[in-house]
Amino acid sequence: MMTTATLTMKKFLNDPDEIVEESVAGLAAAHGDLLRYDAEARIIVRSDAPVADKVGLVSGGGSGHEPLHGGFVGPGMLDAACPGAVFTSPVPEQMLAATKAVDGGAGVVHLVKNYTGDVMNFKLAAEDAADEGIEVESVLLDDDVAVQDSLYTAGRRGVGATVLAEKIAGAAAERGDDLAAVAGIARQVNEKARSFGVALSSCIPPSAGKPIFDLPEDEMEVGIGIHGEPGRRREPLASAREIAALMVDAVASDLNPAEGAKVLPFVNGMGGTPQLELYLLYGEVESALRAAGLAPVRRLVGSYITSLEMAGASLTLLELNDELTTLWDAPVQTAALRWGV
Amino acid sequence: MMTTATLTMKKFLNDPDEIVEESVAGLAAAHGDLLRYDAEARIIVRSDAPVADKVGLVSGGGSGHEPLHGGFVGPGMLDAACPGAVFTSPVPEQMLAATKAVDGGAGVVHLVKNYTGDVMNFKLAAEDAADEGIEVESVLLDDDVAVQDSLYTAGRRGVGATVLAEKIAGAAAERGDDLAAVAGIARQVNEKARSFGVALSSCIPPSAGKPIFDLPEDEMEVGIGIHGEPGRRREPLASAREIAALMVDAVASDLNPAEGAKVLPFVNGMGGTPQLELYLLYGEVESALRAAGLAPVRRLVGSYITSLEMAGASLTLLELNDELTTLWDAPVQTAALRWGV
Amino acid sequence: MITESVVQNTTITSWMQESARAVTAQCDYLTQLDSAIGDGDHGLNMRRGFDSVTKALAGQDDSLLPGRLLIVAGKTLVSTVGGASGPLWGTALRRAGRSLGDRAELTGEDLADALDAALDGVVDLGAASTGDKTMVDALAPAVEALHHEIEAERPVAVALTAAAEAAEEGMRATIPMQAHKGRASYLGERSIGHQDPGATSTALIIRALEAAVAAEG
Amino acid sequence: MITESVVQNTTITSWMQESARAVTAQCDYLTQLDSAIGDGDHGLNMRRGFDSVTKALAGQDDSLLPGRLLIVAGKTLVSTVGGASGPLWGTALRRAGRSLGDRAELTGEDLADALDAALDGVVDLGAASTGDKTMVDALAPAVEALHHEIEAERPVAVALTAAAEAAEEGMRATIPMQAHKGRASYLGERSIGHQDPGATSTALIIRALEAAVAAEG
Ligand SMILES: Nc1ncnc2c1ncn2[C@@H]1O[C@H](COP(=O)(O)OP(=O)(O)O)[C@@H](O)[C@H]1O
Ligand SMILES: Nc1ncnc2c1ncn2[C@@H]1O[C@H](COP(=O)(O)OP(=O)(O)O)[C@@H](O)[C@H]1O
Ligand SMILES: [Mg+2]
Ligand SMILES: [Mg+2]
Ligand SMILES: [Mg+2]
Ligand SMILES: [Mg+2]
Repeated sequence: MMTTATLTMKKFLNDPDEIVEESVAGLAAAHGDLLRYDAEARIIVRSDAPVADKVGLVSGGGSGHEPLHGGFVGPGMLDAACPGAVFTSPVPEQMLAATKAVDGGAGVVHLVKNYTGDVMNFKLAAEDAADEGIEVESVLLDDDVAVQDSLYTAGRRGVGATVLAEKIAGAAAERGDDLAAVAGIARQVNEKARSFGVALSSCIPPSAGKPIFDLPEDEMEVGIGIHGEPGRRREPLASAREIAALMVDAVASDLNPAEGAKVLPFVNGMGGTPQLELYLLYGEVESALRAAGLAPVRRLVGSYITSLEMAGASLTLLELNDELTTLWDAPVQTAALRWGV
Repeated sequence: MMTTATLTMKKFLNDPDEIVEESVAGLAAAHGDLLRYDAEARIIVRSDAPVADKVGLVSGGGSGHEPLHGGFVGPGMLDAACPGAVFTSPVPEQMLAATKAVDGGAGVVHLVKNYTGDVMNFKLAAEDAADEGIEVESVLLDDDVAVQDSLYTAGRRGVGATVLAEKIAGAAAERGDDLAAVAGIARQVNEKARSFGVALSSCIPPSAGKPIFDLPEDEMEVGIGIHGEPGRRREPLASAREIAALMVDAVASDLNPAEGAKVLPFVNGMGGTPQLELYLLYGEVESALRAAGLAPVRRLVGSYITSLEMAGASLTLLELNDELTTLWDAPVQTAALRWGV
Repeated sequence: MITESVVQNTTITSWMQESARAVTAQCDYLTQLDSAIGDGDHGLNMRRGFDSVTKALAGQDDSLLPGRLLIVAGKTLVSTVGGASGPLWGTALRRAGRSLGDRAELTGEDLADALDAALDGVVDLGAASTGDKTMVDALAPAVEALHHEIEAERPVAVALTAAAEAAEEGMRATIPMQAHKGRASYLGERSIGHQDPGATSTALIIRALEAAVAAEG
Repeated sequence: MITESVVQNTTITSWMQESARAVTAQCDYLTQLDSAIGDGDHGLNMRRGFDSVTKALAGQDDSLLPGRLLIVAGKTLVSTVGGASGPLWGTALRRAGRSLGDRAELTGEDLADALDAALDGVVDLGAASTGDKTMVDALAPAVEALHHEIEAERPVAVALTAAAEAAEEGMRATIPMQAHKGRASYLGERSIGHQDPGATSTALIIRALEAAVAAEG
């Protein structure tokens, strides 16, 4: 059964049950200068953690979103990441171990994507950390406008803004901001960011071995998250220009930035979409943003928060101010994002 | 016909015939600080080109391999890239325009992947450049051990070593090496590098709108290039461990490095393979290399020379020496590779 | 001829074993339900969790009290499942365990109170009400039925049969509901017409309890 | 009643138009052949190239000599096709054009010599010999047949029919060959059993020449 799965799944793996462990081990082997993997506690930790008197930054969630979160561990970004099973939140023990490992005495910020599982597990971990006398501030990320936020939903999902919050809050922590300030910056990013995603194909969770949903050749899923779940609706496959317009309209109308506002558009690939297409889509997004009277002054284009091998893309729009721009430009040295060093 | 193609192809595009133009325009929009796109001449040029007295470095080839080559234009790497149609070599006019645009008076090196089309078009361009009094040194890259090099083939294909040669020769040019020296370094990289690739799926050229080949659920193509062409043979789908062993054996037995040699393994994704799998494969490759008595001291893991959305991976193994290591570590500032700045 | 069955620590252990057997047998089905309105891992999460629970309990000595066993089981779920169901079922079993204090033999009332505590734990953590298309839609009616039957002085085994039937009814009742909690809520109206995976596994777990107690009879 | 047909600049223009029509009509077929042993773009490359050629020639004035027209056509192919076929056919036509100097009307000999020059150009650039499974396997026999027929003093139109047949025979002969040049050579023995796309388009282009000349008749 497992063997069949292995041998008939079009993936590079040995055993579906070991895919996360083995992948994280490979990440650590490739980036030993930046991070180490504690196989016992199942956490990825910045090599020089804990950094004395620096606020620790911990995130985590289900795996299958690589490079999120492990690829963002390093100076200027995360101090530790907790990888769960594919698409399944990690357990409180992992977050607790990570919190202890990175606490430099200035407290620890938990960056939590808004999924019931992540929220509950991080909540239990924060309670345990408090019992051990570590000050923890939890920041919830919920930027996905595809989900209407109401009493009648679990609220919006945390998607692309997570990458931006990890970078920007990481820079604030590196700069020496205190616990409240670092958490405040992360919350500001979440308030100023909105996302919307589209899938052209489903993805194959290794443990299931088959696609989560089937998508006809001429349709796309609109308003998807990052767990291969179906989107809000299905629509006929559209051109990149139409999709860009749809995305820009969805995020801009909800974020509703000031006329002429400086923005950071983040065009993200879902894992199976190549750069040739991502940059083409980016070009359409930039045009649509300018047409909407917005001013892109920073950009991020690439597959940074993915859904296994899903073909698709998401747009995250962050309204910038000088503070956020300075922190975005600050040096970062991780496996997936690197500049200034 | 075109519309059907557009609407039933699971890609972000508007018009299959415009995909390269529009993607490159998006690249330029996203990275205006590093490069500009000359739509007239159809070349991507480093923004500050020509750099006086610096050897110019030009490469190019069919598109569909992004980030190669445009994503590698910038300080410390390429001065210009010439994008052809998808999987089709650019035309001599493009290489000539690029050569003129980057000639800072110290001559220009052409990095040419060994494909009949690329070789012929670059050859005609070099002749034209000579007529215009620009000194050009052409370096041929042919690192793919899947193709046996004999009188009876077009010779080995240029694949992963191209990325390494662009980085390392780019550093040499930035350092101020002269034309012969920069070309010499690039040839040294090619001599010291070998590659081998495996595909788990085919890819869909936008103009064709359907996969180049069909691959049964339980088979893989072994010994592939980067143009979606079938490989040397088909084999039953194997585990990541077996595939890593196959790759390491193929490149190491051909490169035949000194016992305990310092090496740079480059595990490359073909475009549709996510990082979760790439790092897992990297872990297996590193183990296999160590078991073979080799010492990985530098690494590159990611999708840097791709074949549209193909699922698959290749291993390029470069035997290092102090000179190559120093040049590898030197600062590079491009859309796809960035460190030290 | 029903002889009133007694609930003791061995009953708890076999309840957990029965649950493990059930979620393992239904693993693919639960995962398939979760694929329709979630992320396709519920069966795997429950199987992973209850596998670990049976292993953990196997390691305990026979003198351990029912309450302790449930607390161990709950902690094991929290530390091995992840996702939403891990903390939810983990908290449920821990609360149930605590409510039993150091009783060695449990009456029907004790059992009903323990399931009360479990339900409270789920609601405190997940804030779902009945009708939100979650495990609560199976657990709440089960607890209510159990109380009702026990107050009517039915034998525990019989009462649990009623509870299991109530759970299954509640499970089926989730089909027409629009989800207001958990991943399924992201689908909005697209969540209508699918049975909730968590309510389904909950029904299996109540059935497992019935079987465990009946076996003692 | 064959009246000896004359080859002049209008013949060259209609040859190019005929070629464009043919590779456009066979575009998918050529691409499909290239998918089997190449990278699936040959039809697109040839169509793109000859589209541009007809556009380019449409812009020329009628007084332009045959040789000049072929040089313009060749340069256009080089600057619009890319790939292997662009430089190869581009060089072929440029060489053919140069060989014609400033002749305004061409005899059968002139035409045969021009195709000789074309073949030399292809071989100089691509270094392929017959049997390597390339366009040379169609072009070489065509040139040879043309010479043979012209020496036998057959009318040009008739000679070209023989040349076209020889090209098609050479095209079919590539099927059992193992490729030793171009992308197909990467496949090693897997290239056996497939017809070479470039040889196929070459046969179309010789047929187009026959048609153009016949039309003048
Ligand atoms: N807030 C909540 N309260 C109660 N039960 C919930 C809540 N959110 C989700 N659930 C239950 O959890 C189930 C999904 O569990 P599972 O798939 O294991 O976790 P995840 O959704 O994290 O993948 C749902 O079917 C639902 O019954
Ligand atoms: N060295 C060569 N000499 C002559 N013809 C060649 C050579 N290499 C390739 N060809 C021809 O080119 C054809 C392929 O052309 P095309 O597909 O347009 O270019 P590419 O291979 O660059 O995609 C082959 O079918 C073959 O006939
Ligand atoms: Mg899950
Ligand atoms: Mg080609
Ligand atoms: Mg789930
Ligand atoms: Mg081709």
